[in-house]
Amino acid sequence: MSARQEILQVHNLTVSFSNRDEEVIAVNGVSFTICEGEKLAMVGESGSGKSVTALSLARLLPTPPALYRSGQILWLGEDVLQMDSSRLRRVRGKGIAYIFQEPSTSLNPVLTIGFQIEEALALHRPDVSDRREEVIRLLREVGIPSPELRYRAYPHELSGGMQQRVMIAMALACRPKLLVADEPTTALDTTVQAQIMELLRKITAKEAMAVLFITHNFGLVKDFADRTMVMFRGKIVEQGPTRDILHNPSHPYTQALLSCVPRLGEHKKRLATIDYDQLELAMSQP
Amino acid sequence: MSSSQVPILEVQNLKVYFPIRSGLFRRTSGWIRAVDDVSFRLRKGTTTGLVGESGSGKTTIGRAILRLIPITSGKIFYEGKEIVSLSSKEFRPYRKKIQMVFQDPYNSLNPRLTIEQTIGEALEIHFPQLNRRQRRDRIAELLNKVGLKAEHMDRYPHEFSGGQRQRIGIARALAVEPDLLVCDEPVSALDVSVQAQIVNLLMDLQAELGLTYLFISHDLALVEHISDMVLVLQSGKLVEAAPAEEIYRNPRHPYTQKLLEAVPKL
Amino acid sequence: MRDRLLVRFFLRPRALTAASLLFFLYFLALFAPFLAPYEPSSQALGETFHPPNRIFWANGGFRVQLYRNVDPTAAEYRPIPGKSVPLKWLVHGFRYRFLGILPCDLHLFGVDPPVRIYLLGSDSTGRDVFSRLLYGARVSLSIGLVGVTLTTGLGLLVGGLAGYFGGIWDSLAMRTSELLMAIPGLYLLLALRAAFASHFSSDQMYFLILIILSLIGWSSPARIFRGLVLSLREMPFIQAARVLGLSPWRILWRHLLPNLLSYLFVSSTLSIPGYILGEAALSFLGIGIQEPSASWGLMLAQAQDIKVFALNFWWLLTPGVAIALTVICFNVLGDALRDAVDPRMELQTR
Amino acid sequence: MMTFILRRILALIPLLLGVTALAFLLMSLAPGDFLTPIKAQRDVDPQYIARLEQDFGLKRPWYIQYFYWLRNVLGGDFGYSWTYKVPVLELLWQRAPATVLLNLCSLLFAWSLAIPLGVLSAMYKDSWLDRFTSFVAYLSLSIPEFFLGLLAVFLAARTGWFPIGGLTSLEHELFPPVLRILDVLWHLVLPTLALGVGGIAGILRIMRATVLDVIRAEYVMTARAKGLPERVIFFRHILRNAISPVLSSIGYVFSGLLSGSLLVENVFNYPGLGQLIYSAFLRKDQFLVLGSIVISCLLLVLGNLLSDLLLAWNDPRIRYER
Amino acid sequence: SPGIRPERKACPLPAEPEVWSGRQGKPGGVFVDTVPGEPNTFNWLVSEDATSASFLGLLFDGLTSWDPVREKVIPALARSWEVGPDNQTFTFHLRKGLRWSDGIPLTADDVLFTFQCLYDPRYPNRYGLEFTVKGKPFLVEKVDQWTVRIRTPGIFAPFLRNVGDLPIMPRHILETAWENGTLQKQWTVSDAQRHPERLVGTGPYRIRSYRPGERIVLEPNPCYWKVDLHGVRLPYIDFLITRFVKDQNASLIAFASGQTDAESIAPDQVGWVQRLAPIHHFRIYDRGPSTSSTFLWFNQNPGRNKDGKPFVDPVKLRWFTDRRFRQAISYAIDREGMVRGVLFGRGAPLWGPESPANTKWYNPNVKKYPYNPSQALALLAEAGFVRGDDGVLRDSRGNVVQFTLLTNQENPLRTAMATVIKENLKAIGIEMELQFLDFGALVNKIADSYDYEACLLGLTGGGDPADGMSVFLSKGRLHQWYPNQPHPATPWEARIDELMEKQLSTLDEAVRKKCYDEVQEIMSEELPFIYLVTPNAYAGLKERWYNIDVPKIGSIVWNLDRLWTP
Ligand SMILES: Nc1ncnc2c1ncn2[C@@H]1O[C@H](COP(=O)(O)OP(=O)(O)OP(=O)(O)O)[C@@H](O)[C@H]1O
Ligand SMILES: Nc1ncnc2c1ncn2[C@@H]1O[C@H](COP(=O)(O)OP(=O)(O)OP(=O)(O)O)[C@@H](O)[C@H]1O
Ligand SMILES: [Mg+2]
Ligand SMILES: [Mg+2]
Repeated sequence: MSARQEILQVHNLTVSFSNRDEEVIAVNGVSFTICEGEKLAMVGESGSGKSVTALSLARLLPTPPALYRSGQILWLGEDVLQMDSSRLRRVRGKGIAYIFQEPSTSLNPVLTIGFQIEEALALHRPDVSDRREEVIRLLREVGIPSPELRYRAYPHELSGGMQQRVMIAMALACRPKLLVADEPTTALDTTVQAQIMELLRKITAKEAMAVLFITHNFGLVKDFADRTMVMFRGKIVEQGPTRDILHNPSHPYTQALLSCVPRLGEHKKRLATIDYDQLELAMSQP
Repeated sequence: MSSSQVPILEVQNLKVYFPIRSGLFRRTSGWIRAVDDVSFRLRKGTTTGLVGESGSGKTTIGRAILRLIPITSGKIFYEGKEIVSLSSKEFRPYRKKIQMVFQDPYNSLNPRLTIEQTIGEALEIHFPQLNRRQRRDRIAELLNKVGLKAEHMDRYPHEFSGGQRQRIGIARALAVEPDLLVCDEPVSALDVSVQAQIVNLLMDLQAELGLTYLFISHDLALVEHISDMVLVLQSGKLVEAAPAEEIYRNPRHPYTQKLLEAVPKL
Repeated sequence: MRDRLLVRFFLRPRALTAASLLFFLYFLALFAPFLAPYEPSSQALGETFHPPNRIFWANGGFRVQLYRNVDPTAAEYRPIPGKSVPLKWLVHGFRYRFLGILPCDLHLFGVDPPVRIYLLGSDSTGRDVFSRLLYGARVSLSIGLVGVTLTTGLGLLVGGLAGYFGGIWDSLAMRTSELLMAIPGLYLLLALRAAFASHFSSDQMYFLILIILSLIGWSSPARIFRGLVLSLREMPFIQAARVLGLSPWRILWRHLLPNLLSYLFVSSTLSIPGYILGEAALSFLGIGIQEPSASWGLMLAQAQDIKVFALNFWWLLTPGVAIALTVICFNVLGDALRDAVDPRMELQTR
Repeated sequence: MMTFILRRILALIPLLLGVTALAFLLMSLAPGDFLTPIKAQRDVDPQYIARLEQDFGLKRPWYIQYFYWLRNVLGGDFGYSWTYKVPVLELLWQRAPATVLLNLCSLLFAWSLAIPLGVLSAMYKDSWLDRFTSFVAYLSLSIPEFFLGLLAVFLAARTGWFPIGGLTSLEHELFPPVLRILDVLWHLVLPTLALGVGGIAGILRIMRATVLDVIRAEYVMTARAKGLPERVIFFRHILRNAISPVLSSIGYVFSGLLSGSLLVENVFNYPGLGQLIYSAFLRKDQFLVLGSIVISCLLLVLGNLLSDLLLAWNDPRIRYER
Repeated sequence: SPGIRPERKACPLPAEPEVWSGRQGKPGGVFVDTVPGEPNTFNWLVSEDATSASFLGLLFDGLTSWDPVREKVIPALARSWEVGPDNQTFTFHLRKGLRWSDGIPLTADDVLFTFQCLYDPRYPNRYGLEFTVKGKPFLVEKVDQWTVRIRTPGIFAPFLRNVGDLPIMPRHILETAWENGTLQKQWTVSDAQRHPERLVGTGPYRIRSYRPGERIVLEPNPCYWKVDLHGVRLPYIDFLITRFVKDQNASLIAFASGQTDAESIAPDQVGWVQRLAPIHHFRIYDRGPSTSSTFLWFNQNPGRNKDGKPFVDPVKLRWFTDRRFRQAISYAIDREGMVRGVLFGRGAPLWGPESPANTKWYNPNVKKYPYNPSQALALLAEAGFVRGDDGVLRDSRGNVVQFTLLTNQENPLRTAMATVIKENLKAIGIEMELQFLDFGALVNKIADSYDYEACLLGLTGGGDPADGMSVFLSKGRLHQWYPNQPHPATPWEARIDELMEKQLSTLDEAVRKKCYDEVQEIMSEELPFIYLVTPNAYAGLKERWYNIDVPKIGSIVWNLDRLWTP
């Protein structure tokens, strides 16, 4: 693992939001790295700062209200937070591509999916001569049946699972080095979720893409990620190989969180819950 | 749970169709068969899980039982009494017995009413004999029961987190002392940790009050945790109904198998 | 929630300014008889189109410059050098009822008759524009409030019931509103007024106009409220109320209405200017409030005479300033309210 | 789509019946009729008046008059204007182009100013530009349009920079074609301004609000994440989504065509429908009034249809079935 | 001015042209003026409004014409005429060689045709009163190609003047339409727009083009029957452009900014327009008092409506029918103040039906009621009214004196006067309500339902006493205070009836004048109409025009056929 090249290094990133009078720190001194082709998962409860961290990587948060308080985000050695807009645009899409949680709102409703993919293609791979052909190829690759017809379809004409496939195709169109998937399956059915995860696994393997996979579903983490980070209240409380985190969680929060996940095969059993007072107590005395 | 008990609710050949209108005169040109010939029984004091993928008709069944939508055909018996044919006035007493917990904790409480008003309203209707003091006491008791504090009574919904709101929703349903609770994906919008709290709460309440649940969810692992019986729904049709242990150990219908396979395992 | 809303709202300096200005204007209207030196209909045929008197400070008191009419055929006035009278406070003048109850003849300021003081000049029959402006404020400022109350009330009733109960009532209400919207509003107004005006005296005309405006106006709020109710009706908390067995009326009253209130409030504020401008437009066409009553619209309509511009009787345009000011204030207020309540709230066009 | 349009047109029939019946009723309620002014002239033979009353059918109850009118309309005959003794349709047809021209111009003017300004003030929310435009919007909302018109007329009269009314110069017929067009445009400037200014504020506000909304949308984030330049994001992704509410306002514009520009046409002595219909109303020239009401209903429905079609064209999610 | 000139096609001059002997001018020039509203038709049979009439005057001529400056009947299509000894037979001699504007000769047949149309029962028209005596039509016969004889069934004073009002119509154009019953649908505005050449007339101008809603352009009639001393055919003006404007205000703006050539100016506007005269080179003529009158009357109709309810509250009717009450009101009204305030000092109080402008018929000896509130109160006291300590006037039975005054809302001067009257009456303790209605509703009340108390209205006067028949006769339609009386209600009304009938049936001007003088005196004594003020009339005209001859009454540019500009 260490032999691989590190494409992204995040040092001590702190992001806050200012709302008129008060300032909320959403991400507090986060540091991590991602290597080429690595599949990294980020878990944590709702509001723990996962999305904010992810969006910060390509400086996608609108800057008021967000504020990058401190830290560095080194993309191939260059600080994203200091880039001018043209350099930044080259990082976005071509360097880091995104898939969001809600596919129905992430696609522009008034443009055909073909056009939206082609747009990315035209921007980042101008050398492709027959773009339409390439888009259809991509659509086929993500498993959309009869892509020639779907090329002209509008997002609302597709089901949620299809829409998410289109999002993946769009990300693929740029051939990014890093794919950030922010809860890509939360809005979907379990059966569809399984299909999408399968697709992601297949494609990242083929293209040798690094993936930052955000979720709160440990089941998916287990099957997908090489490495896992656990976020809690804006901080990364634990990170390491997925296997270790799942089977040997060292941090009390990770332990607590894992315990309240319902598992198959446990019939009529009370679920464990997190007692935050105890958790804080445990965290204050390492 | 012994199977000899009388079913508290029996649904026979329930059909709920929604018309598809089209053409010049908006004629009904077809039907969405949201629920198509579904029959099942709920036994008193047990939890029945209702699973199926999105759009399979789970919510529709729940709403049909509560008469929130008109049904196309079929019969529903509550403790042996047919309730579909009742007028809305005759149905009133059953409103006290069947209650519902909604999926979306953010929209299921009226933002303009305090918690006291929200829950008090239910009491006013079904326990008109209570005076204001008694009502407040009862509300405090209910809040305690769902793990909230009495002083939360005078607050407005937006002052609570999602999990807390879901508890209020449960308290409101419990206020009328129902026998049957239809829970339409009560925890889908919540975080795993909060989800665990709510599920535990529901199980505790069942133990304490002997409630019957129809628990709608698409999380099979969760359903396994809480249910005695599981009903599997596919595009409006009931494809499998069996005791929970049975279904998870030995799914018979291919659709059930597919659903189970898709659950990511830890 | 409500108090936070108010705080959020009053934190905006613009909104605060607008609110206090409006408060001030309504105050003026309420105390018009006390503040006005003359009755709004009191004429001075020898002093038509008198310019505003200059007021200056001398020997420890305000003094009012006097003018002479040098050319009656063009209403040209020149100050008479060295001639002035003292401005007096709390003088006795025409009789009126203070706040509509107490008989009284005290006025904030004035000069000794036969000299008259024109703070904002005089009009074509020598009436004091300032006094008329104050009295006119009563019409113009109240027509908005009352009109909006009537229209929104009617719209809420029709739209709310149509939306909640649906079915035949819904179709009936919506067809009626379409009918009203299909006839060009101005013409409907003309026709209604022509049909009923001859039974009313000019004082009653105010109410007639109000009733006509709201008869025409209810349809668009009704449609909006219907839409809102339709979407609210499907909200889980309304469903929950139904599951609890609440009666439809109670649901309407306790659950739907309060949730419409903020919209109601904002949209009312934003549509008040429409009434003020509507009255002005009606008066412009000669079918609004009538002489000798005063309203800003009527005064402005009378100032449309080209000689007002040509002879620089600028003071006759002050009602225009008053209208603009009020309308701006209401708009600022409405926008601020909307931002405070829900910035995404659907906007209405004029 | 055809069924959609057809349905709209079918829905028009009861509407037209209702509206025209209401119009007849109201006109009969109002005291006086077309002949009233003639009655006030001093050298008119009373027998003559009686004869005219007979001829015009004014002595019949309104519903009978309405019935006859309806029967004629079904035969394609909208009746004669009593004032002008000319078929109503001919009269309306003659005046319509000028009104449509004026309204189109003011729409164009209002849109071409309000849309960019609304967008800019949303993009640079709370900047001085935003403050300034909102101030201008408030101002334009608060000046009655007839008053604006009067100011404009006075300005024109004072300076001579613009003609003070009408649609063409006296020498219009003698001009070469290019000059003729310029002449008409020249005459349109002030009425367009007076009519358009009021519309700016409304559209500007809508535009600003929707752009603020759209800017926050996730697909804009997606577009940005693709690395698209801001300009492209703006024109391709924001504008088209934000324009929908403005398109839906077209419906109102059309329905307001007849009465909306009345005040302005009045002030500028503009040879459009507004003046014609207004005076027909005052004179109780029944058939002209009814004809114009029918036209205005048609315009309303047409406008709504147009805006629905435009909306559907702009936004594929909106289907015709509704 | 455009390079285009109208084609003054060489149509041969009539053998007997009217030779105009004034200052000779030179052809050319464009004359621009305005009219409020738009013509409704160019067919005199159906024409009702003033705007249409003003165009008909330019496009058509009658047998005679009226010179408003010299106030006499002058020859027109008829070069001369004779009156028979019975004072009922008139023989008109048409000018030889007259031609219609399309070049076709005009003969006695056209005159006969015109009368034929006039009396045709298929074509009801408003000329009934002007061309009948006691309901009987005139007898019209053709003597020869150039001579027409007309007999009136009785002596008819205004005959010669009325004949001038009747435009002679071209038989060759309209006969077919007359035959097939479509005469009323001829010569509509749309004919004028599409086929101006079909509107064939004898007047000084013909239609060149017509843009609806904007303007009408007239050009000289190439066959006109007037020439100047040098044999140049009139009119001189190349193009006569009339712009349609919404109202007086718009018209005035156009004139004051130098865009039109002529304008009549209201007294309150003179002040500022005068200032622009040097810039735009126009002159404002003071024509003295105008003929338009404003008056107020009380409803004295004792009748009852269909439900048996009296039109006027009997208590009030008692006041209104009391002459002293009416005189008191007249004394209480400050006419001087109205003139000073409302009319900018440019007007005069009016005491009787005719204003001084009508020099021929005006009677200066009518009774006058200068502003005098105490005189008013004295008269009221005499009539039993009492003014209490609270300042309120009550009648002898203790009824508070109050009533509602109607007027039409379209006229700002009138509404201003109404407010003045309200203030004036307040000063003597009478509370008067005002109600402003649109003209239609107002006329409905005063002419149909009689459901009103008092009304303020005006009439443009200035004509012949014959024009006032419907007003003064007790059975008249416009005898507003109590119209259509079966029998005269009062002795003085009976006397007026008698005088009016008498003046109508004599051709002796002196007798007529005497009768009418007495009518005026009775009116001012009895005050059924309380006359208020008459504004002065002003006319603005561009200085570049010559041969201007401004009359006291009527259109300022009545002689458009000889205006010219260097
Ligand atoms: N635009 C914003 N303005 C203010 N606060 C924000 C904004 N966006 C996020 N936050 C705050 O930042 C914190 C982290 O939010 P974030 O969206 O990263 O959570 P998350 O871990 O992605 O949660 P979830 O699992 O629900 O998506 C939250 O407390 C949230 O309230
Ligand atoms: N009011 C309605 N009108 C028309 N069709 C409806 C209506 N309500 C539901 N349906 C249709 O009925 C079917 C079943 O819907 P239902 O909401 O019961 O599904 P569900 O199983 O609850 O799905 P989810 O898991 O997404 O909540 C769907 O196809 C839906 O489109
Ligand atoms: Mg997130
Ligand atoms: Mg559901």
